[in-house]
Amino acid sequence: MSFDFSILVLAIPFFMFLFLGLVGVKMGKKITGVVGTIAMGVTLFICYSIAFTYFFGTDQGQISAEGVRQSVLAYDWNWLTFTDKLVVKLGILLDPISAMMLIVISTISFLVHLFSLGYMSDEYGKPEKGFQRYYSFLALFTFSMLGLVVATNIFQMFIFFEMVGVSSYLLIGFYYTSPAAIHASKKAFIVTRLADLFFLVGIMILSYYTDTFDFNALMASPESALSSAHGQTFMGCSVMAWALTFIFIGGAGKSAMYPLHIWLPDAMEGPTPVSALIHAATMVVAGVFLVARLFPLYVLEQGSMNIVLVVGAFTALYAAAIACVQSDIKRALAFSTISQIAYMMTALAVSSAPGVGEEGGLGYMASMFHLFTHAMFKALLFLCAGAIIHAVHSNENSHMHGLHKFMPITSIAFLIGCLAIAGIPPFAGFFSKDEILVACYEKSPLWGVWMAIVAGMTAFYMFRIYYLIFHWKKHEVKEGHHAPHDMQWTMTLPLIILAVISCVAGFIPFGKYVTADGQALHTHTNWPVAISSVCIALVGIGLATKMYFKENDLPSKLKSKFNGLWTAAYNRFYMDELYQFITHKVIFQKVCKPIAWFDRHVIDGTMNLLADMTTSASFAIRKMQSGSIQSYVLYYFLGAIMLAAVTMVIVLI
Amino acid sequence: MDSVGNLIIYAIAAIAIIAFSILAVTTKKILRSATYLLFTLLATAVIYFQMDYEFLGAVQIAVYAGGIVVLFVFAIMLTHKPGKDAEPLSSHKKWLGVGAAFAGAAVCAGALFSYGKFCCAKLLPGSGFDIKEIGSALLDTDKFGYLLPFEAISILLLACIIGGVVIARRR
Amino acid sequence: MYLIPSLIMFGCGVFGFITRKNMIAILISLELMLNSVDINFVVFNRFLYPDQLNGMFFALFAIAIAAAETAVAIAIIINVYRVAKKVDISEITKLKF
Amino acid sequence: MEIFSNILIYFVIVPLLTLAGLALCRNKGIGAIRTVAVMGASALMILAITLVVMFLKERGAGNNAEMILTASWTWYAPLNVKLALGVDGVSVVMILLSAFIVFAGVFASWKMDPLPKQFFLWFFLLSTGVFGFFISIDLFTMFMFYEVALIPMYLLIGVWGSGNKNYSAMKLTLMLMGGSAFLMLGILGIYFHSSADGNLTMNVLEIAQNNAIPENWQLFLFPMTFVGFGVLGAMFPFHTWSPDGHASAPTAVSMLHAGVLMKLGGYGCFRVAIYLMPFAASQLSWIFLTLTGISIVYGAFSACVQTDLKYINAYSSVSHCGMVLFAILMFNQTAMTGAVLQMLSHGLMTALFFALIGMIYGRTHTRDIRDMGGLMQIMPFLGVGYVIAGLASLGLPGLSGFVAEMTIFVGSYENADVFRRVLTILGTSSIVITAVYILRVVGKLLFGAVQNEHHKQLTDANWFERLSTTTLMVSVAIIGCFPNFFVDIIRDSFVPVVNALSDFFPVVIR
Repeated sequence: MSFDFSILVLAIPFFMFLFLGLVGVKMGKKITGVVGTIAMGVTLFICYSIAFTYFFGTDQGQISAEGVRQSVLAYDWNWLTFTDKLVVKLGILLDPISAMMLIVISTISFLVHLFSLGYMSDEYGKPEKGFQRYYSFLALFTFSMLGLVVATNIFQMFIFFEMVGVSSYLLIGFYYTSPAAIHASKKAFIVTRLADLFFLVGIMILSYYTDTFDFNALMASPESALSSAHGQTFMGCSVMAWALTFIFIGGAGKSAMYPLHIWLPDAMEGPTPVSALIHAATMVVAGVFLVARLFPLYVLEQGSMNIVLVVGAFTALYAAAIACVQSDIKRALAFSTISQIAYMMTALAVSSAPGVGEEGGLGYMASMFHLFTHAMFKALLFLCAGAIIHAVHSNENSHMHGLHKFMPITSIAFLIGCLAIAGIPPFAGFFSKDEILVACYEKSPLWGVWMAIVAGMTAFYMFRIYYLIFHWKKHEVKEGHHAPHDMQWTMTLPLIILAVISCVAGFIPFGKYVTADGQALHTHTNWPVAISSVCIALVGIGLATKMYFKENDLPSKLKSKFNGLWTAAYNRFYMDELYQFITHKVIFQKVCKPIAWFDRHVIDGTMNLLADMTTSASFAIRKMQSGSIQSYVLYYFLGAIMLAAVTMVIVLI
Repeated sequence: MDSVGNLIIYAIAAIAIIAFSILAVTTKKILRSATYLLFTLLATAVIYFQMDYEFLGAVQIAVYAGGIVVLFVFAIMLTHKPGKDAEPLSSHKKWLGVGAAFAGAAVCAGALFSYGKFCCAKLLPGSGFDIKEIGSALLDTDKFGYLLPFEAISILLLACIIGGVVIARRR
Repeated sequence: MYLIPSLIMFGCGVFGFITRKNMIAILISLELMLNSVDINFVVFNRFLYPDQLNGMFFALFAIAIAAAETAVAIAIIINVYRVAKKVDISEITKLKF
Repeated sequence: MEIFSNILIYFVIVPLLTLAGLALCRNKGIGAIRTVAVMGASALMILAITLVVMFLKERGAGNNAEMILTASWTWYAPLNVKLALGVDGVSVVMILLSAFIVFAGVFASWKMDPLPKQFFLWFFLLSTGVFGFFISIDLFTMFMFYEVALIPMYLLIGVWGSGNKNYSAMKLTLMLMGGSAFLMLGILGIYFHSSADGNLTMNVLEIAQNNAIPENWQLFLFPMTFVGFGVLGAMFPFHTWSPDGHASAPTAVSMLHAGVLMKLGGYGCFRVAIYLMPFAASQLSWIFLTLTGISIVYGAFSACVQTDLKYINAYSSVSHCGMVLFAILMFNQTAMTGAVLQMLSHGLMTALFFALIGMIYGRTHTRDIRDMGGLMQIMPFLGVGYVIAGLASLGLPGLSGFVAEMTIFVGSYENADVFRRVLTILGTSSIVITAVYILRVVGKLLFGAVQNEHHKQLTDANWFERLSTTTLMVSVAIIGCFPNFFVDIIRDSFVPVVNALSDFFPVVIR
């Protein structure tokens, strides 16, 4: 079995995008949804078979003679020629991380397709307005995301970075009549666009010195790729450090690293399944994926790597702090996502080059592992949140409380998700988080402690959310509303599947398959780290149980005690206000308006002044045309005399 | 100048031309102005005669003095009440006119005297064209034949007649 | 020598044309100028090329054209007079529009 | 005559025949007028496609001449003025672009009122000029067609425009005429120095071959020609005709003007100014690079605060056309290819924008975005079209804008010159600003609640409006999806000019 059919992975979603978008309106809503879901199921199947072939097959060239797992170039099609050397190709590159990402994306995308059949309908099962559009956009997003992970070169990655940005924009703004959704979609797009700008500049610098976009060419000999810019510095740093830092900023935008994280919480204005798919599991890890892709380069450029580390570690703590106080469950989950992605970033940054020391490349593996498990349990949490929101028609946890009795399946699924993210064995999160902590301690105990604290906070805020939704006090059913209940099978089935995966994913021998250098990495549990991290998580859970399991006034007491801190965290440390200030007050008012004014009054004014001068000059000359023959004759005669005189003078002299 | 008589005639004609032209443009009464014009034209005819262009002199007298001046007189009669003076000239305009006239005259005189040749050139003995020769030249199509301008002039005159009739016709 | 009266006559014509307000007087000045030019033609012919008749014919045609032109001009003047009841050029400036 | 066996001449003859056909129509016979116009436009499109096929065939057959399909007919021997025809890859794609936009423009002005016949007459006269400009390689002929394309603009805006149309028409015409005055000087200067041995010529190829323009003259003539064409290419600070002109012009005229006419500027800058005077180009490029760099950012920032749809688009045109000139001045093959792609892309998507704006304006009778909102619910087709145009403009991969901009940026960065690289990075920032203003408009105009109750009764696009916009949308998508097809046509056309420049400038020919 060869990889020729892998093109279908991109072709099917893209075709579905066009098909559902153009023909869907004519087809009826239910059918559109079903067709979209089935097509996604086919894609899922193909992705699984590709991954299976890649990891377990042996005859497709993916295992080199030395037993090293290497990448396979399934397709490479010249798309756009820049120069003889710089050619943008579109293709499919299969290697451990892209194969893993194929599984993640197709699984979650399929489950979200399925879940949306119920979620995007009203209580009587009638699909909402724009149902076809929704499925069409989902297909577009899936296409873009799959294209991103199989990118053969950095420019293809950039192209699909843009594409996922746009599809995310379209999906966040799905409810386009709501101002909040428009605003959020705009914000998401512009912030990620700003990051993409840096990405682009980074690509330009990198490709200028290395003369290639290809990952394979770059990875084949990262040292020589970097040494082509040897000695070139810009403002004191080597150009490669600049390039890689810029590329990291691009990834940071998509992955919502501080300070470019502000779009992600707002992006929760989109439909919840979309949040599960894009803003929890797939698109937001694109930045991590990007850094992982270029990992061999980053390892060589420790300056850039340190920036990644600092940003990642800071974001992890920062977002976790905010997540502790949010009242909107989706926002809280969003900050949790930011924190977890920062975890993966940090893991990448603390990783040393594979083969260096005992634990070389551990961070890389751990990061990818966490990416995988996190995608599963975060999608689970979001889909649960979706089910809850669908049931109570609100995002605020004050409208929920005590739902455990009404929605038992959802409640258990959510609990599994919480346990997984908190890192309690044997759930998936424990294993990946444990590897990350080990890698951090390897780097420096400082980072290990730091990340352990974040892990504790994670456990705390996740259980806070859980208790506030499902316990705390009895649920009050408002008059005229149905009592909340578990949803139909299309919505509960994805929850169950994801819950099962979250339970067992940790036992996948990840190190055997997904490593930085293709050689299996044998991990062993680092007991001190594992035990301490579980303890910290248990402390967090215990604290949350104490504060939020039953209704009591402890939280409000604490709130009034640390009022300043609480308010600041609740308002996300005023980052949004800062951005608002910069964009509106500075850029809009102090740059755009003056420029527009300058254009209309100075530049245009100059042109109008010229015109006015011409007009007044002609008015002045107009007086000469008096209509009096005699004055005309006089002018004529004087002119003639002058000419004659001049001629005479010339002739005589 | 071959003879004193000629010289005297020339002097009289020249003085008449100068004097009457000045009078023609300065007099207050328009009818007098026309009369002075008549005298100027007659004096011009004298000069033509003196240069042996008898035919031209005759035409000058017949067409100009006889035709055009009469036309002027009629026009004046039609448009002026008798005895009414022209209004005095505004002084700046007068000086403007004088200036322009003198400037023009000065330039021309400059040109004239710088060549100096014509100031006192001898009148060559004319070959004495007779009227027959003029007539045949006028209707000749050879070199120095003037049939084409002659015809053009006749068409022009015709056009003038028609134009004059159309313009002056009472609507 | 013959050109001197012609020159003065031309100057008078210019002066008259520019200063007079009566249209007929302007026409008279115009005739003066034409006449002086005629003299010039004839003189140049007589003194430079006595064997040919070019200048004379030019003067001849000029006289003819002057006659025609005067006739038309006077027709126009009379017409203007009929419409505007005046022959004063400084008051008839509407033709510029 | 021999010249009639050349396909190129028909690009002038067909519009002229259409003119004649239109002249035969009755004033009120709208059906006949439309038929003739559609026939003319379709014939042009077929011709253009045929030309592309012929071009590919010739190139495929190994004809590597700089210009192919050349023909020449002397029409004024004393000055050696010829009707010299010839195309290279750049002109071929520009002709293709023009044909598409003329086609879409005819449908966009389907319901032209009043005086439809006269409108189409001027419209086709304008297209005659545009096509004539692109097919000719003789400076005089080029200039003549250039003027032919400019003059109808005045009447088209002055008669069929809206708003402050007299002012705009006057301003546009005068500024462009001012530009062509410079151009005239430049062309005459080039002509009088076109040859060292006294055989003066107007033929671009021959002038380039002779390479006889003295360096001090080049320094004088280059700014003349570049500014002359730059005015039409909306180069800062000579761009102010563009917002007013576009705002007042009728839909099809805006389309043709922004879509094609502004490209004449970029094309001329490359074909005349840089190609013929490489020395001065290399010496003076920094001035114009700075100006065009300002254009890019400045236009984008200006567009952010406008409230009139057409003004927004006009300023975005300033930004995008600035990018064209910017890339041309980068003096390498890739950036220049990017410039042509950008011309194509900008031409199509601006035409699309103006068509949609015209259609929206025709319904709502306002172009102020503050008075509109939620139009997506009322006219979904136009809304989707607007979003697609917007996404193309802000550079979504798969649509044309991305391809063009990326080629420009990557190409520009491939310069050894630090000044150019820094400018490139500054220019790159426009992609963010573009996103800001595009999304602002899309958000205010299409999304949200319906602002004006009267708008609820409005209808979506008619069949001809759909045809017009779909043509453009499909073209935008085709360029975006299969850019290499166009790159292959365009790329090699820049070899001569880059070679000429490489004598004076460390060009990276890669």
